[in-house]
Amino acid sequence: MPLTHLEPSPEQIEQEKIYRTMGLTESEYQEVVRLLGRKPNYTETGLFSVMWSEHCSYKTSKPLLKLFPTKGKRVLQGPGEGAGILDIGDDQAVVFKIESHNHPSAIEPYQGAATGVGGIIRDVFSMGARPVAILDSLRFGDLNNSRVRYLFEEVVSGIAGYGNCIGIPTVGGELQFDDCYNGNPLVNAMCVGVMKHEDLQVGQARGIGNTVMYVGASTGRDGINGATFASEEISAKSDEKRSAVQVGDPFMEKLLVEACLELTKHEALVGIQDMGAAGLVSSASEMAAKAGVGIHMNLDLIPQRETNMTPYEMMLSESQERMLIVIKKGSEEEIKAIFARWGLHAVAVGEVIEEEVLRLEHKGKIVAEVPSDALASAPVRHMPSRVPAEYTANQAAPVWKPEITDLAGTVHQLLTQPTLASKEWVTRQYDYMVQTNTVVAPGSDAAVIRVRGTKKGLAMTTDCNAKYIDLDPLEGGKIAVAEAARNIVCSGGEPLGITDCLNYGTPENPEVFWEMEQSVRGMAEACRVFETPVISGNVSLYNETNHQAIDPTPVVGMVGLIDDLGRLTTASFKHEGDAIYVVGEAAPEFGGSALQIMLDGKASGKPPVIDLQLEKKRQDEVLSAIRKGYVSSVHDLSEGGLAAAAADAVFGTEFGADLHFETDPVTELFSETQSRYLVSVPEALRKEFEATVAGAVLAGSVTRSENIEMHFVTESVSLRRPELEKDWRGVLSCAMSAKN
Amino acid sequence: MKTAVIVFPGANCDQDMYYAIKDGLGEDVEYVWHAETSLDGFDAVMIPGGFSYGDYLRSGAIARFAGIMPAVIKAAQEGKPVLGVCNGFQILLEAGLLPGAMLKNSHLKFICETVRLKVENNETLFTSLYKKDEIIRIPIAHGEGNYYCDDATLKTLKDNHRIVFTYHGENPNGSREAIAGIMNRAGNVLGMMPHPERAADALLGSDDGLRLFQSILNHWRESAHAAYTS
Amino acid sequence: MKKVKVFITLKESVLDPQGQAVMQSLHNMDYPNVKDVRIGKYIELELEDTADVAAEVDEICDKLLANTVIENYRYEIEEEVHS
Amino acid sequence: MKKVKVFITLKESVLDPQGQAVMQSLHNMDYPNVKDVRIGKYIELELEDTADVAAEVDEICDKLLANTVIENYRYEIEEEVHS
Ligand SMILES: Nc1ncnc2c1ncn2[C@@H]1O[C@H](COP(=O)(O)OP(=O)(O)O)[C@@H](O)[C@H]1O
Ligand SMILES: [Mg+2]
Repeated sequence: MPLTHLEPSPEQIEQEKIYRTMGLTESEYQEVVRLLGRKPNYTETGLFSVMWSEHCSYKTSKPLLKLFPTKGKRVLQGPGEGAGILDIGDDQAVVFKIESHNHPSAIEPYQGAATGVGGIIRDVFSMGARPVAILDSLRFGDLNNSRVRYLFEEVVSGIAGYGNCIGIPTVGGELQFDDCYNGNPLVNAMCVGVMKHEDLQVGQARGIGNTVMYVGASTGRDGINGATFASEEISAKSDEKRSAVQVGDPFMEKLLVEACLELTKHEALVGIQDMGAAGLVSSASEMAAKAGVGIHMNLDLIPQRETNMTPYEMMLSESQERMLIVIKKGSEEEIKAIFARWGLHAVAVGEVIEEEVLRLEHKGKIVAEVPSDALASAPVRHMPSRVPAEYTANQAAPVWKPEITDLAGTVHQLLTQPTLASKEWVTRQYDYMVQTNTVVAPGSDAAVIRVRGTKKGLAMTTDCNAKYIDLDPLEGGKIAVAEAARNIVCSGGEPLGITDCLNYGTPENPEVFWEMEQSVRGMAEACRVFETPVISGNVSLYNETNHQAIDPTPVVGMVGLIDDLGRLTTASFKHEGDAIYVVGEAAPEFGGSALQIMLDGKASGKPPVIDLQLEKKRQDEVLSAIRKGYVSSVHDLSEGGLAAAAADAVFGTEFGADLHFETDPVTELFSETQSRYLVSVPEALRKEFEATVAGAVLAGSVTRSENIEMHFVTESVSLRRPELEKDWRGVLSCAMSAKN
Repeated sequence: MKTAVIVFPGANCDQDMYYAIKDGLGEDVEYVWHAETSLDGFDAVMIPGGFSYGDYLRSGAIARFAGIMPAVIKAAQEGKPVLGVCNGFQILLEAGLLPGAMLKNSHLKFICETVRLKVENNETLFTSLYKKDEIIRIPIAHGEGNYYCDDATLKTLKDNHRIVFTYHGENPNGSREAIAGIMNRAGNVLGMMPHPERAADALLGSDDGLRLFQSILNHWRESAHAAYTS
Repeated sequence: MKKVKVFITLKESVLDPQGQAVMQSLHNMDYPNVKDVRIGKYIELELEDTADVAAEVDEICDKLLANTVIENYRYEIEEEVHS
Repeated sequence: MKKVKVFITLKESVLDPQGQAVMQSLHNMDYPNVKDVRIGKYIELELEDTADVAAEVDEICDKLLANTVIENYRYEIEEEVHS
């Protein structure tokens, strides 16, 4: 017997304010009553509470998301569907989206990360695309803390466990460490897919009388209230909410990918959507609302893994690896046969109805009936914002510049900071080659995937320097997009568009909300300049532990198009004797730099400023030089400045460098001034290169040696590649084998 | 030469193998669904890598009971080349077509990288285009590639030159004697953890794996291939 | 010396994809009798005798062997092992 | 219905890298008492009653659940399960 008789009555829900424990505020509850014209019952209250959570409704961030440019000549699908789609020519398109799984990963890191990957893959293949790559953007606390090491180890295993098994290469991402993430790691996963235009699918329930089918894994009590849970701050209490843990089954999802991609070719398919956060409620109500229709669903027919599940539990369950599809009436058997071949069940559970309601039937009774669009129209919240005192102080702070006596020692120390160290300990655990399309593996600026059957490639990257954003969210927001675009350009790609994952603290805090506002403004402005629309994204708020918010971390995921893989570039030097150029001049900009954080233990002052017009102009010039074949290698200067970039360019090679500067050594080596590149150019093409890239200054040449020699007016620095590289490579594995 | 690439649920290198043969080698190739029961008409059989049945329980354990497996065993008995790569190797071990078993990597983590292999035996139908002791670069990607067999088995493998590839340099997974690939007594069934199909296109970093497929093709051309294709 | 046998099982409500896949394959292999399969871990420990072996094993299980967010454990302290 | 508990362990001659790693961590975590760790599988089966449950379980273990090249198994047929 279901336990529905134990549920409180509509009156009790109102009088005892039970809706509050479910996550609805007073005024939201009143709005529900108004929309329904009556008091909601327990199931209905549950539907609203989960759909009106921040995670599902974006009620707080909506006003900010409006600032993003979402249109462009390549945009086939902007925000609002499972994932965004951009045209890449030849009737092909690229599909991508990023999503956070921060809170689940803080509780159960392996499964939290694994199901995060599973969820974002479903978003992509539900559009009709074959997933071709995964990227992961990760933030953890201090590696000296054993809990942090546990989280790091398990999150990476979880991503590897899911991505490797399902056979989608994990080709790139980010990994940074900072104390602000000690209790609240960030686990953002991005998936990229490729499709033909004609295969485009949307999550809509069109056609009155059409059949609603449930496919994939059966429903258990997993993650009930998971979506509302993700919208709350983590506290000690979270430990009790153990039902929120969902277990991923990548094998099931692999079958689901193949079956759904077969389904995509079938003319009977009308709409398809994955059951992500808030499972059945969100998929059913969104599909109905988008098409301006209703859905009648019989819950007795839902495949169930556990006994005695109530309508509330079934609708809110977050069991993984499930999809909801709408098909033309009469084609049920054909559709079942497609899934049966892959050992999966497809079950007809409802139909599309004219009346615009989501109507749920259970054991012969209607247990819930709510207007389809009501669930998707949470009242928007306009939060107050306030300039943080710290920001004002940082803006007024004098320019920070350290006195450094041991330049070589400082470079060594910098490169062995976990954030700058080699990420090989992580990337070796990921199958980054499966599907045999990975042209540039993790380790360069952007990863590159070939589009099979063409000479085209897709470059992809995730970027966000949260320290800059913490100091100045407007400037930092611009830089996040600019750095992503620069990474794409370094590989020979033309930036096409972005997806974003907005990770912040509690928006009720006006200072946090101000940071959100400013950083989104900055990102939006940069997107306009680079003509890279925002085509999808995700918001993760309440990233706090014990009222300590994370640094604002709006991660940018960008994809670019390489029109000819024959003109691909990477960061590594290629030939002895090539000329080395530094593009762009360094100014003493150290606020939020890796050097400042290493020496001071914290960021302060102003971050580097960025001139977006100059940035764009340089990107165009560098890209043009790459496309004309004038360069051997290109690397952008980012965290750690020229020192880190030069090291990157010789690591893994048999080369060194001989460089001469007339500038100040500390500024030249460690400043994080924007819009700069390190480029190597064949001697014979120097003229052509110089004519193409303004602001390129000849600095020296690639040598066949174990040293990077840097000569300044006042002194010389000699860096030994073998020793530096060995230590740089060993940082993470060394930290992870630490005792206890 | 017509090659079969077996498709198990959860296999994920089936397409990679398919393209290595179709585009890299330029030969005829077809997918064969795990529930099929015959491999008649095929000249060679490829069991690709991946996570058949999610690698649940033990890698390869469930796949060996698939409907196609009796046909794979028959093909092996008939002397057709049978190549199992990564998960395919694990399936061949579970099915008893090759001796030994796989343990978790000694460092317990999945490992993906391009490694150097030493061609221990180039007098096989799979390796005739390599030089003896040649060092080649081929990617690996596995969590359970730590090959184990008992001393007696190891001795037979050695005595009969059935160790085809070993890891050169660091042993990436702790396998016995750094074994990366072994063959059966008759020499027509090869199991290897490294992925030659991932090294069949220079654009992706190495094409050292292509010669393995070309060796199979040469063998087929040289032998009385009419016997296979009856 | 004590020998301790630890049994680690997934909590009841937690999905066991492995067990499901094994059951499916047993059905395909013509063992329709099998109605449920759950896969867990079985760990054998050998411990030097101490005042409170049970307390130590509890700690070890909580901290390392079991993931108590999704798993339960129980154990049996067995016969003396003579070495 | 019968409940069967199956224990699968690595043969003694086979090195258990996972067990070794766990022991190492336990030592690092300051449990020097732990002298050996071996990690195996614990599988719970539910079977419809048949004439010879033991014979069926033996078959299932031999064929699928254990790889007898490296593993041993034993099992206990437990109480009746009422459903
Ligand atoms: N978590 C991760 N997963 C996969 N690849 C990663 C991860 N972290 C870093 N990488 C890869 O390591 C390389 C260096 O990363 P990073 O230093 O962040 O590059 P950049 O500063 O150019 O953006 C990149 O190729 C990146 O994709
Ligand atoms: Mg870069």
